[in-house]
Amino acid sequence: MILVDIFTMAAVGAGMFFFLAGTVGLLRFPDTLSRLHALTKADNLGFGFIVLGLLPQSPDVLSGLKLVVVWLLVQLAAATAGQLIAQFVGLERRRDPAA
Amino acid sequence: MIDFLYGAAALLLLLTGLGLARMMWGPAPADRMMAAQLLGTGGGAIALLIATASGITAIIDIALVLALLAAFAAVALTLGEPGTKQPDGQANP
Amino acid sequence: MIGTATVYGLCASGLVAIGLYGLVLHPTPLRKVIAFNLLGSGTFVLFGVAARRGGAAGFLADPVPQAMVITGIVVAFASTALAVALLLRLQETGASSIETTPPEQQDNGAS
Amino acid sequence: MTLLPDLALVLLILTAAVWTVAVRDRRDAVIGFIVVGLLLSLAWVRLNAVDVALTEAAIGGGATGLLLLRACARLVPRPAESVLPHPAMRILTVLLCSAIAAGLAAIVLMPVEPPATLAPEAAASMGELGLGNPITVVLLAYRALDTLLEKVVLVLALIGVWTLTPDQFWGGAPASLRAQQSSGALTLLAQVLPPVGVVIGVYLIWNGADHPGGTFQGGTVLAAMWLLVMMADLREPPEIRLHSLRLLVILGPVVFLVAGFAGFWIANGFLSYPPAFAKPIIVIVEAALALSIAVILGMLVAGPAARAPR
Amino acid sequence: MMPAGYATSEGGALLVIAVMLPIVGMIAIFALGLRRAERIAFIILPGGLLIALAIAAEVARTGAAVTYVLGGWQPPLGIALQADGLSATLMVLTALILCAVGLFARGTFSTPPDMSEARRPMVFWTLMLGLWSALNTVFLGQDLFNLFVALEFLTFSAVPLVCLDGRRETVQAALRYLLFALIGSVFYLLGAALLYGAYGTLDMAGLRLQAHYNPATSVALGLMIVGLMAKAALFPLHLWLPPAHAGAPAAASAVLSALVVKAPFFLILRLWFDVAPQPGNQLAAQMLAWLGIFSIVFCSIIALRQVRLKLMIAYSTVAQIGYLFLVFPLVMASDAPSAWQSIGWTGGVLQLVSHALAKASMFLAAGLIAEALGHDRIDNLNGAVTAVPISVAAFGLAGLSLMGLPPSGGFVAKLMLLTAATETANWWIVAAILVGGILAASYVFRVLGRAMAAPKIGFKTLAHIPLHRELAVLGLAISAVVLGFVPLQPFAFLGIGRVGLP
Repeated sequence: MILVDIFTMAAVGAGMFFFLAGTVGLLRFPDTLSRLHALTKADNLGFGFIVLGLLPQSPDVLSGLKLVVVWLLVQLAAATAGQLIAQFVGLERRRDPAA
Repeated sequence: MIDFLYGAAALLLLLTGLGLARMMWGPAPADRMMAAQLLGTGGGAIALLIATASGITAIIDIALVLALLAAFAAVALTLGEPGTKQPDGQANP
Repeated sequence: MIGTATVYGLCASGLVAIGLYGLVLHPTPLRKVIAFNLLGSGTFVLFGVAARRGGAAGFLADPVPQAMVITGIVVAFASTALAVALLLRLQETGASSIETTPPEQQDNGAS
Repeated sequence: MTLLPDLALVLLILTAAVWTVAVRDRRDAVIGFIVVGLLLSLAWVRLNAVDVALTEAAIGGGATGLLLLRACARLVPRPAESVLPHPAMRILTVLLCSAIAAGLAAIVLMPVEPPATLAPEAAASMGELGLGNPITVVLLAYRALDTLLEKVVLVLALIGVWTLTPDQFWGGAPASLRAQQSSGALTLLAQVLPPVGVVIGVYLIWNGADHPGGTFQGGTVLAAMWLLVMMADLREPPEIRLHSLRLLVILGPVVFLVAGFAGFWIANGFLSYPPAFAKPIIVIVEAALALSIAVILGMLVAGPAARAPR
Repeated sequence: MMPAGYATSEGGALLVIAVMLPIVGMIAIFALGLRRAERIAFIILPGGLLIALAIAAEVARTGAAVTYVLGGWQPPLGIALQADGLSATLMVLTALILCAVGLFARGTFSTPPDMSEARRPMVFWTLMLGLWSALNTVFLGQDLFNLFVALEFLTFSAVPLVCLDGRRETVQAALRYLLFALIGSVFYLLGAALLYGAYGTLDMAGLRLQAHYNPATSVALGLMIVGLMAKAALFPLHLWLPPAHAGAPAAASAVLSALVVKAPFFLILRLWFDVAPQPGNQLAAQMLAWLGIFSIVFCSIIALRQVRLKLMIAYSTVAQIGYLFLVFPLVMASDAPSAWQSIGWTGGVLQLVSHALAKASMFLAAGLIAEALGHDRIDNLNGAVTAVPISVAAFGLAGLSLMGLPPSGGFVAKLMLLTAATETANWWIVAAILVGGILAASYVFRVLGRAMAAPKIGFKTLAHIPLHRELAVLGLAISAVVLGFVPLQPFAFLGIGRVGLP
């Protein structure tokens, strides 16, 4: 039981670390695309670790299953959103090269 | 354990909250949208942490919906923009 | 003793003030619609505060105001959709509208 | 101590709200509004209102954001925004808003003891219906009239939006929701996500009888999936004259009305359910309502017809 | 929690039908409308009128309010509908005006033969029926949140009617109307949230038993009344009304001006007399009356200066709404045994009813004049009397009510208000009623003078107006006149089912 809790703490802690990294990247990186890159990566890993940490704590199979689905959906969303935002940045640049 | 999870949720809220600074600074709409994106995933994670901590499994459903719609705003951002070809084929001034 | 509900009650008051400010002062309709939604959210949170305080009989929060909020959110969305359709149409009708009757000469300013 | 996270969340919400109102660009304001919506759904979790949090997550993050961003994209000229009104007017408004906020805050700070609530009454009658989610019971039994009228309001909103169709286009299809350039990522998303989304939507509707969730949350998720497919250009918005579309729009209200009137014969009056069949009737009504909500929300976002019928 | 004690009474099901019948018609038109919109509407219209009359008869027969408890769930958890004398009167009024307007609109919103469905008929008839159901719900609702939904229902039916013809000004007017209505709704809802937080009920009867003066109650009622004032277009929140009511097609303008703005006023009445702790706040009553006085004087003057007939009538609506708000101090100061037996109350209700009839008739008459002449510029109305004599006559008869000249309902109403104001020494109100009458006479006679003048050379009528349309207009005007023959005293019927009466 204690072992499980330690695992959860470690994984959630790792997740928090990646979220921290993502936020720092979002705030500190100099241009939009690198910020985007940092954010997507860190976000994904952070979310993944948190889900991983919470899985052993889930009270029933359905909840665990939902956790996994949430994680998959976040993966998909992050990948798509990352691409769309990157595309959008390119589009804005083309329209207004000064920006 | 429960305190740890609540604490993690609070910390995560703070982190994503810091991301709001990017929403305000911008400068590009994409930057602002990223902050919203971070909040979508961060919010989902917070919901999961609270769900586990409180034992109210229904809160997972909120994370489910947030994750499902996480890409929505980003998709909507790329909807027909002024200055480009509009869906109906008429160029806007 | 300030409880969780009270904190969100103050949040509701703030949202109402911010939304009302935007609704009154923004000149463009879209911004008014956004501000209206903030104002509405503040109102709903106020119901939420009543719900949270009224948690009893095995419910963590009083279900009646929660149901009212859900109804309110639906109505607010419908209002937003109608307002957005109107403001887009207003743009389309610009100067080139085909008028079936003589133009009204009275036009009391822009909305 | 335990209030700190709540205070932080409230601070974030108010900051984002102030920024939303203050920012110059209208699209930035919409992004700010979406952020407020996401934060609010967390606030609803803290208020122990999971059903509302689900609604806010689906509407704030999904439908309203999409509606407003689409409006931004279609509003062609970007006039100089935030033309500030006369300073006197601004001061007056600030005073008015502060007064109202102060009044509300003062009332919030003086809660009544014991708290006013209908929870015991709601709990007392729940057993008769066999449903586990009190909010669904309030929405579909105790206050079914409100819910029925609200669905009629949705139909009216759709008629209102359609009213804005230019006469020559009446019966045609709304403008396409297509993104400005096709993208593999979007197409992939629109192919992968909807099946999952439909399952989640149906789950929310079905689950709503006993657990948080329900018609509106599920319907909104379904609508979001439909809109995603339209945005990825895999489907066009349907023509508004279509019989099937019209029937789907009214399906929910009609089933609700039929169930309501049936109460005259099978129970004790309008919108009352016989205890033995209450749950199946409510689930059927919810399913029909959710389908109609999905179609109405989708069409509300799509807007009035912009093409002549084919 | 004090039990409010509603019990479904005999004939209570009529209330449900009064609310649901128009919805059924609306849905039917929406789904299978195509070519049948008008036919469906003409089944629902007489049906609804019969139901309203049956409810009124039931109220009169039993001498008590007719009640229906929905689903058997007792308020405040559930929702009850209740028709007392006042609601029954207003329901009959609504049904009469809608039937007249339906008759007026018959043929004008029909689908052209070469189309399977046209926009205007579909939208017009569905919204009209929606409006009817919404009004009935407002008149019958006993729960403040149910009434919020009813108000939104009303807004969503009314706003699209304003921009039915799609011109830029009308879209703009509709948008502004919507924004005002939404602000009003949010204020109302804020008040409801506070009341729920304070008392745990939104049922009016329950609130009446519990409500006492405290900050929450005062702020809540203040917010709700301000919100409703915006919807009722009381000065200075009236700016949305004139362009909206003038821009709508005549048939819609008639309903908007005659009925839709009365719904929020009705709710203010109910909040004031049925929810607020008694006796009401003297200062608030005076403030409402003062806003009413400003409405009467300012908007009558603006009406006088209008160039277009419909805008003039719309400003006149704002002025006439002002009279309604005079009721509050008059009733409070009266020494009648209960509010419902005071002459101020009766005068206010009569003003509401007679203005509804007169204004509906006026807008419809203006619509016919505009159709016949092709415009509605007041200075060019010469010859209207030869083109549409019945409409001009109806306009004149309806004008009597606005001016407060005998014989007309408006005359009796204003005389009652005047009497009440004199009795209670509210001299500013006396002055406002007199000045308002003179101003109304000026703007009505200005139009009549033009319309009666000899046509210019080369004058020709643009459209032939079928007789049934003119008769519908005249019928409304005559009803407004007939109201002038009621006795000058409080009616027992209006007091049926009100609190504080046996």
